[in-house]
Amino acid sequence: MESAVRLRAAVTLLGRFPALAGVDLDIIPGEIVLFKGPNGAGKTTLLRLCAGLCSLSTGQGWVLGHDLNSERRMVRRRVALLGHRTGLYDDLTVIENVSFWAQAAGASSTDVDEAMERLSLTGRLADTRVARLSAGQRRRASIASLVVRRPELWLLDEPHAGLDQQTRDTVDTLVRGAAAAGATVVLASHELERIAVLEPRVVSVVGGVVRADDDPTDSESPDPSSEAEDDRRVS
Amino acid sequence: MESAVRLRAAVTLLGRFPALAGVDLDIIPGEIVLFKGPNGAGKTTLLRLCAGLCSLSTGQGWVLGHDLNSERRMVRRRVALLGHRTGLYDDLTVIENVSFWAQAAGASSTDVDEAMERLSLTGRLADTRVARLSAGQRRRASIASLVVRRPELWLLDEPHAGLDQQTRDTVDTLVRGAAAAGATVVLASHELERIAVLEPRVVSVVGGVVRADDDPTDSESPDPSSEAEDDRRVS
Amino acid sequence: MFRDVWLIAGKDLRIEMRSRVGLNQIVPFAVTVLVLFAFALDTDQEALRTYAPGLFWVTVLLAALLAIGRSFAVDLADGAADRLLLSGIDPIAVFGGKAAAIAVQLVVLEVLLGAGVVLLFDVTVHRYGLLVCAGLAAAAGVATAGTLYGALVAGLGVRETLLPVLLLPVVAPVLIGATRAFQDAFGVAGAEGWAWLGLLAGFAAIYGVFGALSYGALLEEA
Amino acid sequence: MFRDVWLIAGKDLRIEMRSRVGLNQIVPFAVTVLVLFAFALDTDQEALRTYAPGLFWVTVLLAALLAIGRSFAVDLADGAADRLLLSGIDPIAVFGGKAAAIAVQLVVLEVLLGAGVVLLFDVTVHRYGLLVCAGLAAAAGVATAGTLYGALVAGLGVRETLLPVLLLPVVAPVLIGATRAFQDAFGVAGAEGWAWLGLLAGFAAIYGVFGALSYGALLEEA
Amino acid sequence: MTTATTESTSTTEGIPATTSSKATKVLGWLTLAGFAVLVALAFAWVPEDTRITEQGDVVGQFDAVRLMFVHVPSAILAYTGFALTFLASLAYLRWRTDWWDMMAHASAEIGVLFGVLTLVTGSIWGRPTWQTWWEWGDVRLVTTLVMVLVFIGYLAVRRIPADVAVKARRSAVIALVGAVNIVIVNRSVDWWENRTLHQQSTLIARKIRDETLFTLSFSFAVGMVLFAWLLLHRFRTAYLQSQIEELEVNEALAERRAEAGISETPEGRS
Ligand code: HEM
Ligand SMILES: Nc1ncnc2c1ncn2[C@@H]1O[C@H](COP(=O)(O)OP(=O)(O)OP(=O)(O)O)[C@@H](O)[C@H]1O
Ligand SMILES: Nc1ncnc2c1ncn2[C@@H]1O[C@H](COP(=O)(O)OP(=O)(O)OP(=O)(O)O)[C@@H](O)[C@H]1O
Ligand SMILES: [Mg+2]
Ligand SMILES: [Mg+2]
Repeated sequence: MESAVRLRAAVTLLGRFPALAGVDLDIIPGEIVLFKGPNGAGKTTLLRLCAGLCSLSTGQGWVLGHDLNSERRMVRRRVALLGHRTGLYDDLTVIENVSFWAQAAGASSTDVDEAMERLSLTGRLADTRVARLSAGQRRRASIASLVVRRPELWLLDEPHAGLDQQTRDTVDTLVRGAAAAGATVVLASHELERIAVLEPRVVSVVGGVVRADDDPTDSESPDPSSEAEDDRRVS
Repeated sequence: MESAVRLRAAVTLLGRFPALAGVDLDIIPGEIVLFKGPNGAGKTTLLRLCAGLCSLSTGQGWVLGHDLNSERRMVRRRVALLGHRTGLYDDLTVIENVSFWAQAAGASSTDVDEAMERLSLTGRLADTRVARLSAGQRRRASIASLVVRRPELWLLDEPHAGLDQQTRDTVDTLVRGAAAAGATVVLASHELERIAVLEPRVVSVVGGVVRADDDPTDSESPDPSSEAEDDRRVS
Repeated sequence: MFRDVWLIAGKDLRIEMRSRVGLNQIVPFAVTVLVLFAFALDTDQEALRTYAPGLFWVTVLLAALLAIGRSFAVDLADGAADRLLLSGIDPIAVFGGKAAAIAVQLVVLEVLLGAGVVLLFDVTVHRYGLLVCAGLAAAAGVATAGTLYGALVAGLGVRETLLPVLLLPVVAPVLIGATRAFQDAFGVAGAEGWAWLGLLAGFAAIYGVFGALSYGALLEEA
Repeated sequence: MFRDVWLIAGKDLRIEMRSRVGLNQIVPFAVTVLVLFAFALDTDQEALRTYAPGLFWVTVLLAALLAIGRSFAVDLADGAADRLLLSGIDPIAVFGGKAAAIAVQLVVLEVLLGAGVVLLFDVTVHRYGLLVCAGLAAAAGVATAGTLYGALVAGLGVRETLLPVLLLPVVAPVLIGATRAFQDAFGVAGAEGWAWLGLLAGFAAIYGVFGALSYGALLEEA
Repeated sequence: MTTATTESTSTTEGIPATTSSKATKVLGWLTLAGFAVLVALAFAWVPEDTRITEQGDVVGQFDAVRLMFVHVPSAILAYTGFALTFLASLAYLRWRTDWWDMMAHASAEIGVLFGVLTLVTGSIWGRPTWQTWWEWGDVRLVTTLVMVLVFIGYLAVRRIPADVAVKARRSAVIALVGAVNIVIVNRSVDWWENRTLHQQSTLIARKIRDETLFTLSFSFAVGMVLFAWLLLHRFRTAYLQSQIEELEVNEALAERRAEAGISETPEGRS
């Protein structure tokens, strides 16, 4: 069966720094995968690469069958990325934001209602401008505007960050549901205990390369993370 | 003994929304206190109020003995707030940022070195512009530039968010050390399991009011959080 | 495709209406600049009347810079630009939508500022048709070129200051053409207004086509 | 206290040097605006020479808007403004530091732009002393008033567009005074240059004192 | 223009320490010799520009006319630089190779250099002949200035620290738009005949003396050699720089991979 993500010696330079230093990775459709690793290991860059937002400096890659060197535009249409930033417009209300991204993705207004419902963005919150939300509410609105996309590959960068207990559970349900429906879910997170309940396949990212691993709650490489990082120099 | 924080019927309006709807709270010096509660409950606002960055609309409050209605400038000098935003200058390097905030707080250059060391911001990272950091590295730089202040009251809003396992432990050590040295530490967080190891006194914040509570891992108020919030109406 | 143009334009215009930047701030800015000119040039009414078309258009251009800057700033503020890339909307539609929203704002500005010029500088309009056509064509030209250049500098971290540097020399022909056309329309100089209008329309058409075609290549980020 | 002024000014100037916004962008912007004026006014060399002082100062003001906007934008970008409040630095020192950094940038701009005007508009300088004093005093005035108004609009979410609206009317006296002083220095009009210089110095002094005194109250945010 | 080379080439082994080669040395000497001959021709051979009017007054540009041999070739070389930038940018957008990107950058820099030289020599020339350094009503002058400004903007974009590919793509689009100016500048004197003090195309109309024409043609030739010399050096500078960068990236990557191999041992325990 075709891989959902397939990377071969993938190198990504941010500026002149090798954020990814030769990644080999295969993710099969329907999997739940966790990227774990120290700060600056390259998890975010790896997710953005899979979303077609970073380019390959050298190496090869395919996402959902599209070549990352030549068909990034196709890749972008079929994935959903929850990044560190929320992708919302401050001056629009929550419902306006979610509707905008839903329409952009061709989703219907019932999808919008459903997504808002699931992330408890009902009542007063729906008509509040995003600029007036708390950090966690904002994050919730961001997730809602992604959920409407129904993508084949979910790329979630620290999906639980800032969310309250109830919404954490909602996110877990969403992830399980997506995987059950055949979509692939890739997460990056530091909240290992929390993620463990999703029983993901764990991939360790350290210093720009990946290494398969099994126990999700296992702490990171014993040598201080900063050492691993220092090996890559700005060239 | 004088309270580190003492609020009486404190109300804070953000725009016309009562983010705090009558808070009564006492925190004694040397305590470690955790604010927990659903998104939008008012935790961040409460921390900012204690830092002298929000004003009291009605009610009274004292922080470190200074009146929040008339002596906020005094309060601000004596507290340190780690907010959702990092307070760093993108175009300066990590060391330049930390040094700037250290000098602004009157700290010495050995303090700077020590803080950088503690948060493993050594080597290449120290001379990297903040704009080029990963999310967690950036957060670490932000913490380093706070640590140099040696304040009497620490206000930490989701201090573990985005940090890797090693830095999480560092933060815990910092918090314990500060408390042991007589400073007061107030945290807001959703990572209850993680915070539990600090054995804080738990204060539940729901719908803009606080309620004392004991078990830090206990999940939030049984009634859905959104209901509790709905009590606050835009005035 | 048209649906998407409309979606983007609607979003941008709604944000502008919501934040009221246009009406509450860009227009007063434009009026202030006009008044400053009047001060700085320190001339009699007659001279001001002669210079009115030029000053009007320099002012419109400066205000346009603000509008264009804002249009891209809202996308970049919290990562919405990345999401637009991921949304699958055709880049041509994004270009069209943003340019349309900017053009609408410029036309509103021109109407208000035009009224201001007529009142303050005491000019009389001789050819309404020319005035209206030149105003629309110039707005379209500035909006299309502005959208192209706005995207060019977006996300480079220095947007606010780089945009003017790049855009102003490029829209110089619009400034000249529109000034001449207005001089004719106001009857202050016998320039061949309709010929200049041709220049304006050509400019808008060229930048419209070129922008639409190259926008995809531009957005294919990183 | 002086240490803190220096700390803040040093930080702002270092950021500007780092991002190279000033030299690479604000200066070309200023030159471009001059060129546009020359286009728009469409006059002979003689008229331009007469208007050179006014155009110079309108251009400096527009470039100053950019510099002031940036100075506050870097503080607001990621919450550094809050930290400044919490740092315990005297607001007077913050005001002084930011104003000093902006003034330095303006002086550099004036020198470069002045050279441009002398070359492009073919003016000759008659009174160097007056020119230099007026340039410095005007820079100080714009920087102090600009810092005050920059702080006023900072964090209101629409900084880019609100600042011009508020600041331009306020600095109109500087524009007039500096223009007159330069007219005298260039010998294009027999204005009483030194009297106008007094106005400029007075303006700078008043805004300096007023700004320093009210800055604390301004910053004592919500 | 070459400062970057001197600092970086000396430090990295395996990369030539200079951007010169036999060909460029020949070009360099040719330029120098050509320039010497040009100076001789311009001052010794070409007569002063003097004409006697019907009233018997002596008019003309006198010695100032000799500025032509710098001014006109500069303008042509500026055109050449920008045209080359245009072509290289098109090629970059088509094939996306660094080679074309470097070529675009190199020629744009040289174009700006000569563009500024055109402006400066023109101004100096204008002083004695038109009694002014600059004339705003003159379309040729103003369009030239706009053209140079557009490409200064282009260079400003190139200097922003940003992703290489993003920058290359964006500056290529700017160059495509900017190159239109060449046509505008060149045609300006015809389109706006009555709005210019500046010469129309005198060369084509053959309104000048033979000595002058020959010297002018010779100055073009010298200019072209100089242009080629500059371009080769500038391009090689860029190329060497990219090579150094590549070496450094490879080094960083190699170290990184080696380290990843080592760090597997302790991790293997768990
Ligand atoms: C700053 C002022 C000036 C600028 C920017 C300028 C610019 C140019 C440019 C761009 C060209 C190339 C035109 C083309 O072939 O497309 C040119 C050619 C030329 N310029 Fe100037 N020029 C200036 C002043 C002068 C002055 C003062 C003179 C002499 C009185 C002069 C005489 C010429 C001549 C003779 C040519 C060759 C024209 C031809 O045969 O096409 N220029 N100039
Ligand atoms: N600028 C604002 N204007 C109006 N209301 C606001 C503003 N900022 C926040 N609020 C509202 O105030 C309430 C409290 O916000 P606060 O940021 O304190 O919540 P929080 O407990 O920190 O939440 P989270 O866990 O999501 O960080 C929220 O309901 C929010 O909608
Ligand atoms: N714009 C940039 N320019 C240069 N280097 C960068 C840039 N952005 C990130 N980096 C570097 O690339 C490396 C990988 O960053 P990335 O954001 O992918 O890390 P991460 O694993 O997501 O870390 P975190 O857990 O902190 O989010 C980091 O070492 C960082 O310093
Ligand atoms: Mg990350
Ligand atoms: Mg919060």
